[in-house]
Amino acid sequence: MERKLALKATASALVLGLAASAATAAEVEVLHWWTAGGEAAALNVLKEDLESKGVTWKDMPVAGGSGVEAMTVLRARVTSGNPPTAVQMLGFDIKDWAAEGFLGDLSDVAAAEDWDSVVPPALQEFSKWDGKWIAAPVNVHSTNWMWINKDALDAAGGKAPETWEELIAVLDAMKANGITPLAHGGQAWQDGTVFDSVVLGLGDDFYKSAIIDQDPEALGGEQMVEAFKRMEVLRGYFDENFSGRDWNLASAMVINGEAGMQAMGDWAKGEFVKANQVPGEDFVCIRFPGTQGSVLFNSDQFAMFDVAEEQVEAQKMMASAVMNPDFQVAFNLVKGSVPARTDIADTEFDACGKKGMADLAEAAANGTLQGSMAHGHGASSNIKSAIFDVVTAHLNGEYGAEEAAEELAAAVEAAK
Amino acid sequence: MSIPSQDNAINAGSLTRILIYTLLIFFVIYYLLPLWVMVSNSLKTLDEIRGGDMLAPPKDITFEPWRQAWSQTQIGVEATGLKPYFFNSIIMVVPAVFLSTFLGALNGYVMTKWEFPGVNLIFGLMLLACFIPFQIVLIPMARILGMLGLAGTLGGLIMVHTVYGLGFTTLFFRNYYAAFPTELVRAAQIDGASFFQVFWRILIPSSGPIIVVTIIWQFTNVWNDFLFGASFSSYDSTPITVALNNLVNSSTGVKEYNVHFAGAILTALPTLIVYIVSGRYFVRGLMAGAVKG
Amino acid sequence: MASLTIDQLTKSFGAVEVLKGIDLDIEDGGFLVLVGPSGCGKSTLLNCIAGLEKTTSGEIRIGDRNVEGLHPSKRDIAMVFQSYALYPNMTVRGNISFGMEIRGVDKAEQEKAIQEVADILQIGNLLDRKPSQLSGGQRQRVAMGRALVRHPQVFLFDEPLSNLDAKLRVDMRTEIKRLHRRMGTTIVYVTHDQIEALTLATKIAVLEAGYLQQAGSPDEIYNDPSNMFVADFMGSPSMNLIDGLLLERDGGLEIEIEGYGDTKISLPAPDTAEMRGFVGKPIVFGIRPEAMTDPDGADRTSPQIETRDCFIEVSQPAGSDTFALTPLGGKECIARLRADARIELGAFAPISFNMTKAVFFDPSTTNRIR
Amino acid sequence: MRDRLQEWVPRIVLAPSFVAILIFVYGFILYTGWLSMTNSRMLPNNDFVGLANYTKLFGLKHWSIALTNLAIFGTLYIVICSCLGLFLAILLDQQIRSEGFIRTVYLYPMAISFIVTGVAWKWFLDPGIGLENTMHQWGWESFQFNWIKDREMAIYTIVIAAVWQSSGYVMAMFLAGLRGVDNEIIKAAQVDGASGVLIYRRIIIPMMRPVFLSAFVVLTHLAIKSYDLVVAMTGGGPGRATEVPATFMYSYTFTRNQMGVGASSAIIMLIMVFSIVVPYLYSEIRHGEKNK
Repeated sequence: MERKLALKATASALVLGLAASAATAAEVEVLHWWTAGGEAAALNVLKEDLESKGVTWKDMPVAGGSGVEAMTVLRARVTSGNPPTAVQMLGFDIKDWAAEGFLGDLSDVAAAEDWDSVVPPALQEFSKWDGKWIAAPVNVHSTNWMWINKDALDAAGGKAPETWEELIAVLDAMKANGITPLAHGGQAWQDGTVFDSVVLGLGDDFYKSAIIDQDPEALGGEQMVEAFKRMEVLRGYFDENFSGRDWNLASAMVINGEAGMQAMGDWAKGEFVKANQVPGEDFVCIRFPGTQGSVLFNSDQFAMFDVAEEQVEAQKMMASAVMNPDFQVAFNLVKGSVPARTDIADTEFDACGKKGMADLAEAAANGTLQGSMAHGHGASSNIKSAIFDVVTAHLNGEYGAEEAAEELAAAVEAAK
Repeated sequence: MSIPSQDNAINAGSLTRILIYTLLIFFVIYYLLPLWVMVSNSLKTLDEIRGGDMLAPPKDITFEPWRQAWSQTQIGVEATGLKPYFFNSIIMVVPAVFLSTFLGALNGYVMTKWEFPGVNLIFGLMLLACFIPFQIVLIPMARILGMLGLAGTLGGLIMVHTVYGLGFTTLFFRNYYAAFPTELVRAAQIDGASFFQVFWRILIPSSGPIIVVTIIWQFTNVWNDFLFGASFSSYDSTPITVALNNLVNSSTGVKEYNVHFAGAILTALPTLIVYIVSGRYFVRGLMAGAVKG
Repeated sequence: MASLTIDQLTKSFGAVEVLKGIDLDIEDGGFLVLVGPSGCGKSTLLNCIAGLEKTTSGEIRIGDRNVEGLHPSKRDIAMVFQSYALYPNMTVRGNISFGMEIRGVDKAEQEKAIQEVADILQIGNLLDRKPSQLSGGQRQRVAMGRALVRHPQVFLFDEPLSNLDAKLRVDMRTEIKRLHRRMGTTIVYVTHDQIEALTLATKIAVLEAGYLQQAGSPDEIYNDPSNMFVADFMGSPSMNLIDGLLLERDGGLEIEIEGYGDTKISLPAPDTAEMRGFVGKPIVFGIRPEAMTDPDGADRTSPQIETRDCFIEVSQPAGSDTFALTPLGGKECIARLRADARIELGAFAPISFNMTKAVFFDPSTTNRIR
Repeated sequence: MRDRLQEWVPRIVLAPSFVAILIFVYGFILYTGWLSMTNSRMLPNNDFVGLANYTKLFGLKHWSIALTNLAIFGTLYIVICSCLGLFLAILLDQQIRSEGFIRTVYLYPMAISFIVTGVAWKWFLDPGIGLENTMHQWGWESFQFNWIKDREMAIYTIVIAAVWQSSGYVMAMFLAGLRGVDNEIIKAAQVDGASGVLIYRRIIIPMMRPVFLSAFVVLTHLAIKSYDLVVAMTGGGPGRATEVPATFMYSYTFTRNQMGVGASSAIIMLIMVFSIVVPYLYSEIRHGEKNK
């Protein structure tokens, strides 16, 4: 504890020192992993908005493993007493940093702009700590989507599956048609994304008790065995070369008809759109069969660090700009996600986007909006990694279903 | 340090020579394959890459990906390409290589020509430092940089690279200077040369080969470093490897492989040039001391 | 120019003592040669004088100045190394002028000094070459030039000729001697070659195992060695050291030596008080090959020539002389005969012993008995 | 006075490097040792837990996989690189035309970071788009090369790429060593009637001992730092089949918020490395002493 105080003391001393040298310019330093292509360009909207208000944007992009590298860099920055102003973060990471006492307080901006009533409570869970706003949510991604090649679907009967059984029927039909039914990339987080959906398909309550509450009985129980069995079934529809494949290559397989469908979050839409595909005509987006009405989300937020007095003003301006409806629309149109605010009109969004926003609002209202484990909103990262270990090992044939369920319960217990 | 003679060759029949050349060419292909994959794909359009044979040469050569990677592609919020980061790396690498080489030379000089009790222990400790995995130094290093006020500065980054380069540079120079005639140092001392005069006037002018080896080694390591560059740089000192990683490893978004490969080659270009230009001196330099353990 | 005095000098490397209390001096303008087998400490002693090694205890004075702790460059010395130690990256001119440059001598004066030594050593045409372009002899000259140009009080030479071939070595030896004459500077010269020592020195110091065995003029060292080591080490072929028995006979002393087979020869020994202490005991009889000759070749000025029949086993004609091997005291001894002395192998022949040159040693301590 | 100062100059010159190494290497190792006995999670803390992290570490299947992989990888990598390096050096030493070109080709992989070549290797080894696919397109339908997707074989693909990267450097070291061999020895052997192969086997290769040792140092150094390579090529997969201690340490320290366990794995790794390297260094330094 003493050490942490000392750390913070050096931190603030340093920030003060830095600020003193550049006191005139209001500036924000932003650490994020939207490093390339469209999403980085979308972030530029925010940058330009802030610069028009006289705030300099210092960009610190660090790509790799959905924020893994960025979090490492963040540790180094915080340890050196030189934290960035704002950091792109996912779910439990925000809570962890808040618990360590490194985050700032946005409550007055939030109160002024009434964030409490426009951001779904499930998101607020991660944007607030101890009743104070600590982060500004940018978007909501939903992870329990299925992306289907329209032609392949038509050849397999034409009806989008809505239940597990229907899904299997379609997959079998696709297999009979000589294509890879399910495109998948064997990376831990992709395995986890599918696993999330499969678990959710066995019931919202089961997802909650197993993943969110980490109830050992649910983790090691019958239903979990069933979930692992379903994973094995799905595994049978992958092609041989799935392991290590990047998700966008899997999407490409669906786009060019090599594969029938892919279970992936809403960001996959960007790949389809980029390949000049039209939702509803060339491809179909549905909820993962059996999870209709439920939404697994992950939300990118800008967590605001506790910085020196001089920087706070700029920091708050940035938070406000992030929550600006125009930015939320502009950014999410590019990103494929939906705005974190639920009070935004869906006119500019396409079919999948509209569906996403409607689903989000509905799920938020029904209480079926839950955090995605695979994307850091279901469990803290040590537990997430423990689950990944088991899911990936099982998917690669290290364990049978029963054994995997036992392992899962044990691994989560060990990681707690 | 004599001129390399090639009389070691064993006289052999022409059949053997054909076999030798076949093997050599086979390995040339093995070593060039990845480079070929990168170069040929960097000259293709994205459509051609998606549709086609990875090993095939490009059908319509386009330099667009190269232009993109150098000056136009989106890296972070700014569409600057790799260009500014390239110069960041240069500004970082040159002083880091110079400093670590210089200190290594001085250390080697002291350790061989001015021995004092315990010098071998110090050498052993420095050599062991070559084997420390960099991941473990990240957090404590960040704290020290913070305490020194060097966090996120170019100076901090240069210091880190210099410190972790010292083990190898000292090893290289020590082995080289161990074979350097001590009588020369003595003669210079009698001539009145001071510690540093001996170093500058007598040792350094004769250290060409080992300086080449050390610079190649250090340049390669510092230029290619990602971990320190990502952790200790700041928005205006980000080295090119971090930028390349940002380009190549962005988690979501469309992957423009041709631009990635072009960027990758651009990133590797300085080290490649260093190897090609000084390759001749490299083996000579290794001969002159570095291989002597 | 100055004298050099070494007083109770010791030097240790860690626990190993390599110089064990050396007392030595050379007068101003003298030529001191340190000689001894390799590992005897002679080079270490030279390095101590130069200040390249720190002494452990004792004192070194150049003139009347104690140089203890002084940097080599301030001792007013110059040194020529075995490997010449020419700076490979500089030209001959640069090598010679480097020291002056360090001392800040002005350009014109440097050039004058360079020309001067270049004339002395006849290396004027080599000044712009690099050491790698020179022959061994030329490098040697440049190395000396670099030393000469300093006009030091003491020159130090560390086996300067050992890397040259035999002919060049003889030439350079003469050259060094000539230089010494001309400059008159005090020289300390290390070699393991006793001929070099004898030809060059005004004073020779023989070292062995860290001890100074004997110091003295070449004549003293050669003719009057103080122990068996010095006797054996100096001279080529080296002195015959023959085991014998000292007996008293007819009131005088006699040494009895085993010859070929069962034969014995006896030679008179000087009758001194010290010698008398060894009567009836084994003793070593030392005599140089040139004091064992054929009777016609014997030194006629010597008052004491003893001729004995010795068995000749082998003869080695060597141009000007013929060496004959004869067994005495259980060892092969060498006699130096005239080139045209007629000897028959495998037979006895008369050999004349010049007993004024004979020396005697105590075999248990190896010291001289006078 | 100045002469006394001169005596201290060497120590003063060496001091900054020595102090830097002492703090930045050994200080940090001690610090890591301390961390490994604390309950540090996301950030370091001082909550002492004794050896609990080590107990936990050795209970993890992950860790035993990582150790096994390092053993396989390290051994194969060092052995193959040394042998291939020597072999290529011998071939190149046969008065080869355009030796300079070939040498540069062999050497260049060392110049390139794995962030760069990892993608190319990944492609090349991927059966769907890489070598296997190409062979199929060229008409060799039965050709199969899917090691990177195979849990048993994936670690060997890492070896292939790693060997690709550093064997050229080792080759250069051996080439330098071969060029340094005294010709007279070889001539003497030829006069003795020894054949080419025999000369290499009995005379030249044994003389390469110091080169083997230098290569060993460099290769060990690189093997420990094999982090980039694994991350770029397989990310530790398929499953966790190519996890190595470096990736293990990184993920536990930085992404799993179990810094204490990460630190303990780092300490174990250091102990392993030092136990291999220290005896060698010791003998080398002692050897050097004797030669003086």
